[in-house]
Amino acid sequence: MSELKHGAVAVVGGGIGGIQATLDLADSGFYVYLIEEGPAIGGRMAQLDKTFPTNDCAMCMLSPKLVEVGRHPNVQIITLASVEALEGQPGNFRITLRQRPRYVDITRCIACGRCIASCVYQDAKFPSEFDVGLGKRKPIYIPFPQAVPLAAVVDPQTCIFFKSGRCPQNCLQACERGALDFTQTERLFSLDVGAVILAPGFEPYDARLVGEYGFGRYANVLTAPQFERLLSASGPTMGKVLRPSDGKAPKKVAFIHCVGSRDLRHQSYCSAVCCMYATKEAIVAKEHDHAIEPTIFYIDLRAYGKGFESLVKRAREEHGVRYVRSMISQIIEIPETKNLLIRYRDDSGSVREEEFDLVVLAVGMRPSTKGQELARKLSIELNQHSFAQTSVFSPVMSTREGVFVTGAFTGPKDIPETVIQASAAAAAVAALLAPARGTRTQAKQYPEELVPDGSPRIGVFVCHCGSNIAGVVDVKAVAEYAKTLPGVVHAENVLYTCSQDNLKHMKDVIREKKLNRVVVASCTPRNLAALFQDTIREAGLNKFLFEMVNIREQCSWVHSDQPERATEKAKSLVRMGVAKARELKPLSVQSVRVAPAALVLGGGLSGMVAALTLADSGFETHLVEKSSELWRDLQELVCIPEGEDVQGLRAKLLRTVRTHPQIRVHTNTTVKEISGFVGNFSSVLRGPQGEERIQHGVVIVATEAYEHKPNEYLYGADARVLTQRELGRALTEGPRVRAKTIVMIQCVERNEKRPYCSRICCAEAIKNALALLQQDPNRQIYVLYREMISYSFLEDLYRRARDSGVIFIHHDEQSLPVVRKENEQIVVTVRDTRLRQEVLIKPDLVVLSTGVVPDPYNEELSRLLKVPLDAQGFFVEAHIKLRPVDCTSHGIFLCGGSHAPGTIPELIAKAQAAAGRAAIILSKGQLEAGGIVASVDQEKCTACLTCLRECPFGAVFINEQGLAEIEAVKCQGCGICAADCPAKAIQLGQFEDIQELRMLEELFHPERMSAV
Amino acid sequence: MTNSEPKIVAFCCHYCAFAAADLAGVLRLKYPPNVHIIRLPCTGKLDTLYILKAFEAGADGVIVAGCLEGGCHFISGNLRAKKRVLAVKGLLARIGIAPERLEFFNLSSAQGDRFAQIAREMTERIKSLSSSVLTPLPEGKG
Amino acid sequence: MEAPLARSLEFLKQVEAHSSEPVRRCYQCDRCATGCPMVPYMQHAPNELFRLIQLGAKETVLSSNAFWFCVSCYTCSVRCPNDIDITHVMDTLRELSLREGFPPALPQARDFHELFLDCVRRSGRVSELELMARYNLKRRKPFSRLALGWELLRKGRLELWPRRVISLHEIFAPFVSSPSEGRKVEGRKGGRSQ
Amino acid sequence: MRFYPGCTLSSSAKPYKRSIDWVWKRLGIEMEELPGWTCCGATSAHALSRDLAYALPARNLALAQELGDELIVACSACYSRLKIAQKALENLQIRGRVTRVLGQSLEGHVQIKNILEVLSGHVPRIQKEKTRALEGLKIACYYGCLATRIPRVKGFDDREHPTMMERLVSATGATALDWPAKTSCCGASFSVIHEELALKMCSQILEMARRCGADVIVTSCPFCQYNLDWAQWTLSRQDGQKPKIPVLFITQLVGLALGGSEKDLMLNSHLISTEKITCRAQTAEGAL
Ligand SMILES: Cc1cc2nc3c(=O)[nH]c(=O)nc-3n(C[C@H](O)[C@H](O)[C@H](O)COP(=O)(O)OP(=O)(O)OC[C@H]3O[C@@H](n4cnc5c(N)ncnc54)[C@H](O)[C@@H]3O)c2cc1C
Ligand SMILES: Cc1cc2nc3c(=O)[nH]c(=O)nc-3n(C[C@H](O)[C@H](O)[C@H](O)COP(=O)(O)OP(=O)(O)OC[C@H]3O[C@@H](n4cnc5c(N)ncnc54)[C@H](O)[C@@H]3O)c2cc1C
Ligand code: SF4
Ligand code: SF4
Ligand code: SF4
Ligand code: SF4
Ligand code: SF4
Ligand code: SF4
Ligand code: SF4
Ligand code: SF4
Repeated sequence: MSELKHGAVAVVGGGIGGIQATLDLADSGFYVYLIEEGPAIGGRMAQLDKTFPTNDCAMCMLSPKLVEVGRHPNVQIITLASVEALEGQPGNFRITLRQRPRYVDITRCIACGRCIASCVYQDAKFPSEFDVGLGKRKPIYIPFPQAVPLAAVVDPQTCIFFKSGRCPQNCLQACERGALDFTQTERLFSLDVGAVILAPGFEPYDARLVGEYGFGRYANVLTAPQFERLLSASGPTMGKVLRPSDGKAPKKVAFIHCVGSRDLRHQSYCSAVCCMYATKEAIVAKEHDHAIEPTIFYIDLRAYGKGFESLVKRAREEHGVRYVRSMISQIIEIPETKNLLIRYRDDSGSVREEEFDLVVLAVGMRPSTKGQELARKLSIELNQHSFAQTSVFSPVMSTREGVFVTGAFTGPKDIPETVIQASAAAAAVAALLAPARGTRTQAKQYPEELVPDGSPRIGVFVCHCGSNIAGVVDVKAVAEYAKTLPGVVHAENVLYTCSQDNLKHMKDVIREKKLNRVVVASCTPRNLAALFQDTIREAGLNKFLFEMVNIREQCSWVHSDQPERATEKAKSLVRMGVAKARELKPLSVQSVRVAPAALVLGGGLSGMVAALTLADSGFETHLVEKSSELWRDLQELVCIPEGEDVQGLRAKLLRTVRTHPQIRVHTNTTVKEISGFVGNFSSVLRGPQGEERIQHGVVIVATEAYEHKPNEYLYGADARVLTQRELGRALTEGPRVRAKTIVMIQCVERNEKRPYCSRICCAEAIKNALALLQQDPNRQIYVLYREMISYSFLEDLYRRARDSGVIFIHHDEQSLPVVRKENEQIVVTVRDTRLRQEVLIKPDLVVLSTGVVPDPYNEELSRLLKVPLDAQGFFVEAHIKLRPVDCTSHGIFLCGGSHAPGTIPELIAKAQAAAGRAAIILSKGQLEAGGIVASVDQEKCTACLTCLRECPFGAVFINEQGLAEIEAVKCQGCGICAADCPAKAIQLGQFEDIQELRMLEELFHPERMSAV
Repeated sequence: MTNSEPKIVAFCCHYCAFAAADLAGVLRLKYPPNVHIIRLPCTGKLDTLYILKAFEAGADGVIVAGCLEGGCHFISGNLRAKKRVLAVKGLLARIGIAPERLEFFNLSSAQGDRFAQIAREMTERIKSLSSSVLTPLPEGKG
Repeated sequence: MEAPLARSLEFLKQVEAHSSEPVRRCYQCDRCATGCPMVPYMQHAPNELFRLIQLGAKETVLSSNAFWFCVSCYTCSVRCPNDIDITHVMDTLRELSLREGFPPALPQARDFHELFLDCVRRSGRVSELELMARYNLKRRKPFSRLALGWELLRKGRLELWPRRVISLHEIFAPFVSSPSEGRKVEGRKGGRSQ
Repeated sequence: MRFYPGCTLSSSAKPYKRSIDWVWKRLGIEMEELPGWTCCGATSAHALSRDLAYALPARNLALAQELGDELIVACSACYSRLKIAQKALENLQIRGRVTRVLGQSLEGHVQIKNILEVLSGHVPRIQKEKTRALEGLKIACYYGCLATRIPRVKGFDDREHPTMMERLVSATGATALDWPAKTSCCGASFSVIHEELALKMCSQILEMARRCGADVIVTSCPFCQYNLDWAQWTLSRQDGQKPKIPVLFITQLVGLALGGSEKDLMLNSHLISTEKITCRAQTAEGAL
């Protein structure tokens, strides 16, 4: 193998998985080609309305990421592209792409939509992919309002020009930017990359194949992805829940689970997300329209992830969502009303018929066809369900070296799991390509910053945006008016401010006229502010001496019916912008050196994986374990999926960790003290050799979770009652288990105090049961459960257990099993919900699945690290969806059982992800601090500690003088402290009080214009 | 005021309400031009002083719009802001300004439609109040 | 009802052996019950029978009326996510129940089927007229459906003289005996113990 | 092509047989009756004896296998039993047991086809050669439960939403309704042993057809035809009022379109009068 390694990476698939992997890699010194089949990135998440378990807006979370990828200097997005071939070896691949023409030059298109409005098709006629067929689009369209790249695209399948060659091409004429180019052709080209990450995601199961539910025939039967669009405020009905048949608001809405999943006629595995998204959709529907009465029909309610259980509880208790444990055989459409008749069984066992106004099918996830094609082209193997083949111990590695896989392509999973895997894949790539880090990225060079001297010299650029602004607002008048404002030394109209020639012109004007502030009145700052800031920086100005006024989205586009008033408003907005600009100050950004080492707390599986990933990426890592041995826990863990050799893995992992030159293992050691902040922590370790102080840039918490020790069911009182782990130990080391009849009880002592699902015990019970039957197939094993949590491919294992004769009996949360002793015979009774009757079992052995509790030691750790625990004692992540392994405090990362319980592959991915996230910081060498951050005026601070209390990020500390001070590196710039400070001692850069107040004054009293 | 439309200031969080206002534009929704948006990094930055200043300077109404509950980019800024708005409402009542002139809204960045609706509703609401910002003190109302 | 005691898997194995269907695989989703048109008349919905079979409650299962009320519409079978041919299991249970001497919940159904098969045995095909006549006699209601019979006859929809194709005695011999010879399995074999 | 008529086609389903013969002749389709065929065992063999339920169809399959590879079946129950047995015989154990009884090898493969499959191959001709336009006639196609629901066997049409008959109906110019009860069970196996339940099941189907505005129901199954016909006849003797929907065999409808007479197609043999259709067909003749 050649030694050459490329510092560039190809990420295939622009869903949330691909996006996260891209950002992680681009932030840690690699150049990324993000290859997307469709016309825009965003994937399925972009189509969602809200997301469980927090039910926050999908687009609010995703859109900033889209923008970030879109303008990242180390990322090139290649849309409408597919992979043709991959040659070479890890570190040195050549990837060949085929890119379909867009017929629109994205560097020119400004997404004004004029082409669309003037297309010969007066009405949108073709089903919109984004709205899953519920909405319509034209042959030329913008995929969705927040799309990145934000540009029109022509669909040659429906465009008349391509179909018949005879179209007046109104679109072409309408475009003022000359962005349309019907001569574009398909392009075949190759790129050199060191590694490849595949994230082609999933497809919803085709509900048409489940004929008994009438999807495609019954107007009011929708799929869940369609319902997401119906709920979305930017969807086809603007977020109103309306029936397709008659546009009326439905009252009774049914959700049917497992459509196409857990079904040998369709897909045998569980799709892992539909239980939760149905609950989410039911709540959101109810929030949209109180009259809606949602009913959910299900088999098992798989609420196994962090925060899931409480969402279901809220749905039940606060929103009145009705849950019915009964599957639906078929739907009948009532001919007159187009209502839908459903037969189900109620709690008493009677079959009932009920009419619903709307039915939503919770369709499962299947591997995308495009993904399967990709796998074929790249010769990577797929598993029996056609998802990417991975192994338990390397959950993000494909069967081809140097090619990694992530997200829903590896199996059904939700967004947090996808994000974790994406970070894990990025970490694995970073480790593989460590020597090439930084070889393909370039730091931009800027001229020395001029120090603004004296009074403001403001330049105002008023954009026409073709006719987008100028068609409504009298931009000339606005520019003329701007010239009259105090401090303005230059004002002009520009046709397209964002065009390359204008940017150059802007720099010239700044230099010529010695401008020291710039105001651009154009479109939203959310998209282009960074571009303009960069431009003025190139001209030697501090990038914070810039203000952007939105006269397009928030003026011309919403007031096109009142052009005069729109012009007036544009003037007011410019006046406010200029007022703020007069008060702008340059803000400095300092570089802070990063201590290039990591501290990993906890030497279990997670800790070891995290340490190895970091060490392989070239960073010194301290692995701290409080007990005498690494990965003790595993000795009790026998049965893991598909019987892989865990002990073998353990031995190998131990060897690698112990001999790795970059890892220092500290056993019998605890942390006594941690101080400092991201990039510069200083900790004292207390070990057998006494105390030692280490410097490190990041912390990874990888502490454990324990099996809960119960008090019920004769545990401790009778030797024939064991926990699953104890059984596991007995199965491997102890004398042969003799019992013939065995009862396993799930969710033991899962109650108000421990209300969450521990995620792993159902699978553990299944595996232990199979192991028991392997020893003696004539055993009788009864598993008493509330919900079988065998999500994703574990469903196959669950079926295998049933096929082997294990009998699973469901009971309600209200009627828990009873275990008692009758003359030395153990007797278990349980009320079988299906029989609606008590069942009696006389076992020789009772095994309790008691679930997982966090390490009590977490509390101390939480105090040391100043990071919060949740009510159950697990660590809280920064954002449950998008930053699942980050802590709210910068520089601290979470993995292992103590963050949330998980199976071995899940925990490995999480450990790699935490390491990858940590490596981003370490790889930088320097951290930028400052800019839009808060600072305390020491003169004014009265040490009331309000800011200390209110800062959500722990950025405030009390200095030697006893006064508040803010750690710029930690401050996120929210301004909460500034608003709360009673002494008005805190100011937030770029949003200082004086700046805000000046804007208010000038909005209403232009005549009072302060003579500054 | 010469203009018949009441003047309204909308303090919008960069991550949600401001983005929603952008979306309203992208969707070409219409709302009265009397609503002027001031962008904040988070409604948590909203100083009660700004609200008072807005009224003092001549605003007829003030909208404060932050993320949905639980959706704040900075964890709790919107909750803080809501508290402050409630407090200021109390204050307004005491100094004789109808507290209805100030309102806190939660919305997501996907709710362009809702933003336009809020702008319209607030305009209507304020029009229906007496034309002067200063209303008689509660006692005077009888 | 007394709590059924979870017993051995013997009965489960017996049903599975006779039907070649994986009764154990059922995960109690209820689809068979919610799709079955006859479930309101059944003492046990198909999945309840399955659970009882899993628990070894042979007596309860074989004396249930459920399989007698099954109309063999195959709705349950084609909708079962675990790919169990439930209808066939219902047939199996009916056969086992008769074989073990449990009184049929719908004796007329048993009679009808026996007479039907007897027709086939003797002549290779079924004559509807003959079958109806013998059935009415057997049910001791010789004149029921007279009006209908007349109407059908009048419209030319009954064949008066059955054609005898072939005797199928050899094929039948191993499986079912003629009603005139008495039931092949008489009385209860092995009593009611489970 | 060998034809397996099944027992009912010579008695209660005579009109089916007649109309098949007429239409086949009209379209020039060659089809010979399977010589020596015997009853498939429906509806009783499977109710009492597992192996008999395989052996009876197997005997016919054995006959067919010697004569050619296609066996056309008209009755849904026969079709279902033959298909089920054929599938079961893939199991070597079952095949062993059945072979022993029959004393015949069952190695060959017979392609069992539903009569609808044959007929639908002639849709373009029906469309072209029809002499009567049945425009405006609203028809509910009723497949019943057995025709499409054969476990683990890919049937001749979509299991939940078959459309073959609809295509035939459209070819005749009549309107095929989309209605939700087309594969519901009519309870035919209970019409003798439990009249009351069978009536109940039929009325639900009839009610749905009525609500969807059906003028006629067409079916391809003798049991379905008889049962729905009989149920309406019986019910009308009880209440005497509900509008009655004639229930035709699909071949009768196709025959009508192709110019068959009432007598050719035995349209006068139904319990519920088919007068309203024959009248219409006559007027349509003039119109065409
Ligand atoms: C109805 C519904 C609701 C849901 N709700 C939630 C929720 O509330 N919370 C939650 O956590 N999860 C939810 N999910 C799950 C969530 O959508 C997925 O976890 C997530 O989208 C997976 O992301 P991904 O990046 O792996 O795949 P995707 O989002 O599928 O993205 C894959 C991307 O790759 C592109 N692509 C595909 N093939 C190729 C190729 N060959 N070359 C180039 N590009 C390619 C696709 O165009 C797409 O852009 C929901 C799912 C559904 C169906
Ligand atoms: C009851 C139970 C059953 C499970 N069954 C399965 C199963 O069948 N299949 C499966 O795939 N997964 C299973 N898991 C989940 C999981 O895969 C394993 O538990 C896995 O070994 C956990 O690895 P870990 O690194 O997260 O935690 P651990 O292996 O527990 O490692 C944590 C380590 O941190 C140390 N530590 C804790 N606090 C500190 C501190 N402050 N300073 C220094 N060191 C500290 C501890 O001593 C420990 O060695 C199960 C988990 C539990 C609890
Ligand atoms: S070429 Fe014609 S059909 Fe195609 S997008 Fe332009 S105007 Fe529309
Ligand atoms: S008219 Fe031109 S600039 Fe506007 S969206 Fe269309 S292609 Fe883009
Ligand atoms: S059990 Fe699995 S497949 Fe079924 S709805 Fe829940 S998550 Fe989806
Ligand atoms: S900068 Fe001007 S031209 Fe460019 S998109 Fe914004 S408004 Fe349009
Ligand atoms: S046993 Fe464990 S995994 Fe299963 S439902 Fe209960 S807590 Fe969840
Ligand atoms: S601005 Fe926000 S993050 Fe920064 S110190 Fe103040 S409260 Fe903390
Ligand atoms: S449909 Fe199948 S899996 Fe579901 S309850 Fe019935 S037998 Fe069991
Ligand atoms: S075949 Fe029998 S058990 Fe199954 S749905 Fe039909 S009547 Fe019910």
